[in-house]
Amino acid sequence: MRYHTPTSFADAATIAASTTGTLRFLAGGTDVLVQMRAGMVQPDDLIDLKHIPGVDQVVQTPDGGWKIGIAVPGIVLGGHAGLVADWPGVVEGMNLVGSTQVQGRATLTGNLCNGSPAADSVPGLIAAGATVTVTGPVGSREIPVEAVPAGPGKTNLAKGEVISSITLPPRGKNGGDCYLRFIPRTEMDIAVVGCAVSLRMDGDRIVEARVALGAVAPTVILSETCAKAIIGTTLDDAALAALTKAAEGAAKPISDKRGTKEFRIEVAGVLARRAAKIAYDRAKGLKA
Amino acid sequence: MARDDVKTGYKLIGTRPNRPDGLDKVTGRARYGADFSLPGMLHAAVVRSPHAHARIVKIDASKALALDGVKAVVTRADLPTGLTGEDLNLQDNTLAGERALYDGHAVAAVAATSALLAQDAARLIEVTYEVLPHVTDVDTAMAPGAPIIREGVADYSVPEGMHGNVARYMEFGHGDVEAGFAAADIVREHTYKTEATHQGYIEPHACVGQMGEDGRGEMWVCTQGHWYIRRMSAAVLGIDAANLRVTPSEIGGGFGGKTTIFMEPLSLALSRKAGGRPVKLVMSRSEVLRATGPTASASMDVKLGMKKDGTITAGQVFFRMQGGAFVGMSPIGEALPCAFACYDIPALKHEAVEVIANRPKAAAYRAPGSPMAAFAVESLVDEMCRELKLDPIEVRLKNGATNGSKSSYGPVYNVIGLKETLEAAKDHPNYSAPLGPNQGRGVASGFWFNHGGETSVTLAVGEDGTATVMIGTPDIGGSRASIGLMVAETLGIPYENVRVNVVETGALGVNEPTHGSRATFASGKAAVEAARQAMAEMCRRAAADWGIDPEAVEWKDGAAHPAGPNAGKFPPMTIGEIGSKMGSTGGPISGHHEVTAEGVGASFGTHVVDVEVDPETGRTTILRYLVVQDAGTAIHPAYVEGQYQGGAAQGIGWALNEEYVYGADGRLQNPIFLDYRIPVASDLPMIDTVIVEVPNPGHPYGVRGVGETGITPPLPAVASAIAGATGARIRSLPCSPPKVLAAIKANRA
Amino acid sequence: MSKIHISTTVNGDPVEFLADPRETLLDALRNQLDLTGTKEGCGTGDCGACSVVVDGTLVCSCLMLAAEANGKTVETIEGMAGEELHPLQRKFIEHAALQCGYCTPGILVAAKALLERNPDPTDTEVRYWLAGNLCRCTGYDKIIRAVQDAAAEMRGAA
Amino acid sequence: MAKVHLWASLRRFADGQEVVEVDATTVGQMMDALEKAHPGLGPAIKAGLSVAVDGEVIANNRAAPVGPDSEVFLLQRLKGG
Repeated sequence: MRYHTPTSFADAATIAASTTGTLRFLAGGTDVLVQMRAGMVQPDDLIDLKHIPGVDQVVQTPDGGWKIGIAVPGIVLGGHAGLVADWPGVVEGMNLVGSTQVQGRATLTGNLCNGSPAADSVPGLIAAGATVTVTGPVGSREIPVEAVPAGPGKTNLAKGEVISSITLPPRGKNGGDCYLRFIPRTEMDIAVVGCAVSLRMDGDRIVEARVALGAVAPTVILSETCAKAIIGTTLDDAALAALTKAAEGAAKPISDKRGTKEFRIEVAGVLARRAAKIAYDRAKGLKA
Repeated sequence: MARDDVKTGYKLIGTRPNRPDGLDKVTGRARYGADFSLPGMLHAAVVRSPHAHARIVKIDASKALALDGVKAVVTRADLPTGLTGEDLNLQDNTLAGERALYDGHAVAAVAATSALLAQDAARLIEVTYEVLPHVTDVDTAMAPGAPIIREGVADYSVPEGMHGNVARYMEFGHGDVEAGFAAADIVREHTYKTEATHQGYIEPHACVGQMGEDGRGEMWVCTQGHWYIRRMSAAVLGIDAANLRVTPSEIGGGFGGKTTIFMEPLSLALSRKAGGRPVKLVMSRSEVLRATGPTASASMDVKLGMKKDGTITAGQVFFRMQGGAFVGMSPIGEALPCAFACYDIPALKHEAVEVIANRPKAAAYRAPGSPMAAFAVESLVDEMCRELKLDPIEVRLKNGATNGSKSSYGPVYNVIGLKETLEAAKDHPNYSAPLGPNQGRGVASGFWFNHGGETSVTLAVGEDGTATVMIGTPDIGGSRASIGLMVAETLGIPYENVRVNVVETGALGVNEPTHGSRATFASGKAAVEAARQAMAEMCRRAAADWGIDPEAVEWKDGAAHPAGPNAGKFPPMTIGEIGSKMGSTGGPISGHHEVTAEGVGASFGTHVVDVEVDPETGRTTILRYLVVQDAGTAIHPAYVEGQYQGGAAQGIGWALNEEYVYGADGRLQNPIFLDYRIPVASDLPMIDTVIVEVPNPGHPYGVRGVGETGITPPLPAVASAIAGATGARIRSLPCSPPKVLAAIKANRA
Repeated sequence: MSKIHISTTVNGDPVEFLADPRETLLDALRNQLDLTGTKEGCGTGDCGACSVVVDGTLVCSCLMLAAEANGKTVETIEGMAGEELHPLQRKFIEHAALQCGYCTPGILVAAKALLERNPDPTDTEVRYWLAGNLCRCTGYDKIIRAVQDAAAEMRGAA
Repeated sequence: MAKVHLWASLRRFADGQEVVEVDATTVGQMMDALEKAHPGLGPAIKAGLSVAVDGEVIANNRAAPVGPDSEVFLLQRLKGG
């Protein structure tokens, strides 16, 4: 295995484009090293992106959003007061990934590129409307987060392409988000179901909403029907019931070692309801 | 109430001094199985079957051997033939013969100059398989038409006409069961299932083996019993046990799973083929989960008769237990006697079959068989208590075994503490704590026989009056401290002046492993006897010095004293004085005791657990947990509490989330701690403990052994608490959220 | 397969070694530097037995390549005690917070990192911080007590 | 004669008897006499048996005494984790 330490994304893309065997990028390494240890992946080339300047930075964009470097670990996001204030749902999703130790290494970008439908940080990013910058041999492009995963373990990135940053939009006023997941233990599990809700209020009424469901389909789902169920409402019982039904309808899960299809469908509704309430309270400035 | 506060007349027993190995263990200096390295050492890797059942057509290692740095490959063809019985079982499991019998079954091993190279080489060993039909579930294996996995391995006990996957059969009982059921007000009957779980010790199996051209070898290994490792490895390799010297490392947990061999002989076989270079073999976690001893999975029918006042009139069980693809590995012989061990019931019938399936060779796991049996019987007792609106502790007090009761399996209980644990549980504040919505309380009792076993201990008095004790039972949870306390108490010297060492196979007679809750009981008992021998010899030395009869000398407070006024007036001669001049008074002073330790005291415990269940997701949270158990005497109460708490935590894991999940392809789907979900710190509350002390008359200090019983009650107690919280009874472990949610919904409908 | 030259500081000492590019920091610590106090329990970041601190951050050394440690500072269990034991180490012995002791180095390293961030954690905070450190022997009860007792002593409130 | 109780599934190796009377003064003699009288019990005895003599469990000691009126129960050899 060749271990590369490029100092720019352009170089990283060039190396990636030139490889012929199995290639992996290394950010936090919390997935790649596990796969190597298990013998699932034996990379011929491993490109460590952490020598590229700026990858460990979180910076505010001119419009008030946030640009997050691809090697910023969860523990740094969790300790970033500005980010936590704007996007608590995004941060809590990331902070649910693995242990304290894993938080010291794991990154949003890695969690996204691992391509797992159960990735805890992805629903929050999608609900937030986050985008990623993709750098390839011939330049960069900006795509929404939901366009990255292609199915379990797969992404839509082309050969030679690498994500060079994640951008969260400006939170703006009267917004709130939340991510909840269901796991059998209290920690250390892969989500059986995950749900993120991001919304904006006008007074007591929801005027914008995005709802993302994890672990209930081959990729994280951005559900229009869930959003429609609560937009224009005060999140009263009828709206919550409609949201529950919409989430159950949107979920298209399978049964596997972590949960049954029926269980996932039902819990998708439960989590959507609970996450919406928390996001609603956060948008209203209530502590939750 | 800890024993510290109880007046016993003991100076040291019941105190909580620091353990002697504590310093090494908090500084990283303690050496575990994988921490040994030797000059010239090679590293090994094992090739494992990806199939649940397959004929091994061909093994081609030529590509692996062609790599620079690869020094040896071993397959079954390198092992001797002609073994029988359990020796053959061990050899068959060490390396597959004609067939791979489970996902993860070892097929070949390779040694190379680095671990990474050995893993590369293992991937280059080409094995051609012919896949055969498989079965992994215990009930499916018993179904008509199930593939017969091991034709002809059934032992003498199986009557003609039983299913071809039945390997052993057992039946016993007493009284007229039918009359008992007829006398009952209600008779209930259900089937309960438990999935296989793994001991889950955090240290993977590891060893370094070295074996030269002369057939003599050495091994450093993490094990609960190095004489077992020696005997089993020698048998598998066809060498004499005396040619093998086995040194135990510190051990990172065992819980029964390190009482046997899995891959250890391979390090020796590879070493021999690699010209005698030492070979280190360390399992990965997935190898541990796929190929080392899980416990059995069980399917159990239970029938009970109860009168309205709670009197149990009769009981009947039929257990089906699967212990892998090898005969003799399921704990039916333990589970059946444990089933009703807590009760005194006039009529009982016990029946069980061992079922062969394509799963790894089961090993002992903490009170083997007892947790499953308790789940079945204690769950049904609880169901009937709820139906009749009876207090579960009162019902157990009414029917519980007590001193002089004839046990459900034959012997008469001597002095036991079951009722004391029930009374203490009833009096504990947890039992009357108020419960909120969606909360429930479960109670269950549990039993373990405890074990004595082959034991050999030597004690040597030092020139400065200290004592060195050589024991053969590896210290997993503080037994060096407890044995040191007993020896110091016996000799009347400070705890700090006693050093207890776990020594290698060349230094003592044969010892059974640290299993069956026996280390503090049996090695402790033998150490006390050895100390008494040394004391007698020191009294003789003092007598000779004083010129009086040895009978006229007594030992107390660490010194020889003239016994009574007629013996003469001499100042006490301390162990230090005697030790300092032992060279001139007859030579070194030591004591030695070896015995198959009898006199074990049966162990009983009662647990009370409160849970809260999320009615929308079926997720269970443990709110409070209480363990009450009879220790006999708690030598070092902190480590007794630790055993109670650890057993409870393992039982909670078994009850809630731990399980072996096999796919339709017969492969283990969760061989990783991510998905084999043992409890993490945030899953548990503090675990309250009450140490009941009903001393065991069969031990000089009343020890019963405390290691195993604690894992038994949590399975039924948690399920019963969930039933209390939700009204839904889970009869198939684990009580995982999907199952609990489905049961809640079914109950509502 | 060519090896990579690594210069790093481990427990305050400068060290250099050659690493296979696939070699984890855990394997390098154990096999190249003879620092066997850091343990492997899973190799997948699920058990925490290999916990170390790299440039001030608590990580699993099994989830990091040795090559990534180049130029960094690494702290392991072997560096925890000075002339005296760290209060956590002492309290773990006193409270019988270890049985087999295999998870102990990782838990001590993790607990020390916690108390440096949060000198007065609640029991729940300790439990969640240590959720990635599996212990199969103790049921965690005595571990939590030992951490809290050490924290109290370190705050001078003991 | 000591009365040796066979567990139910052993009885078919002893002509269906539940209790076999044996002349023995030790556990070892008792086992040998049992096997001699009922060779079908051989495999069970070889697989390892413990006994309870007058209520007391003798895990593994051929020298343990058996009285002329002793009641003996055969048990599976037990160990543990």
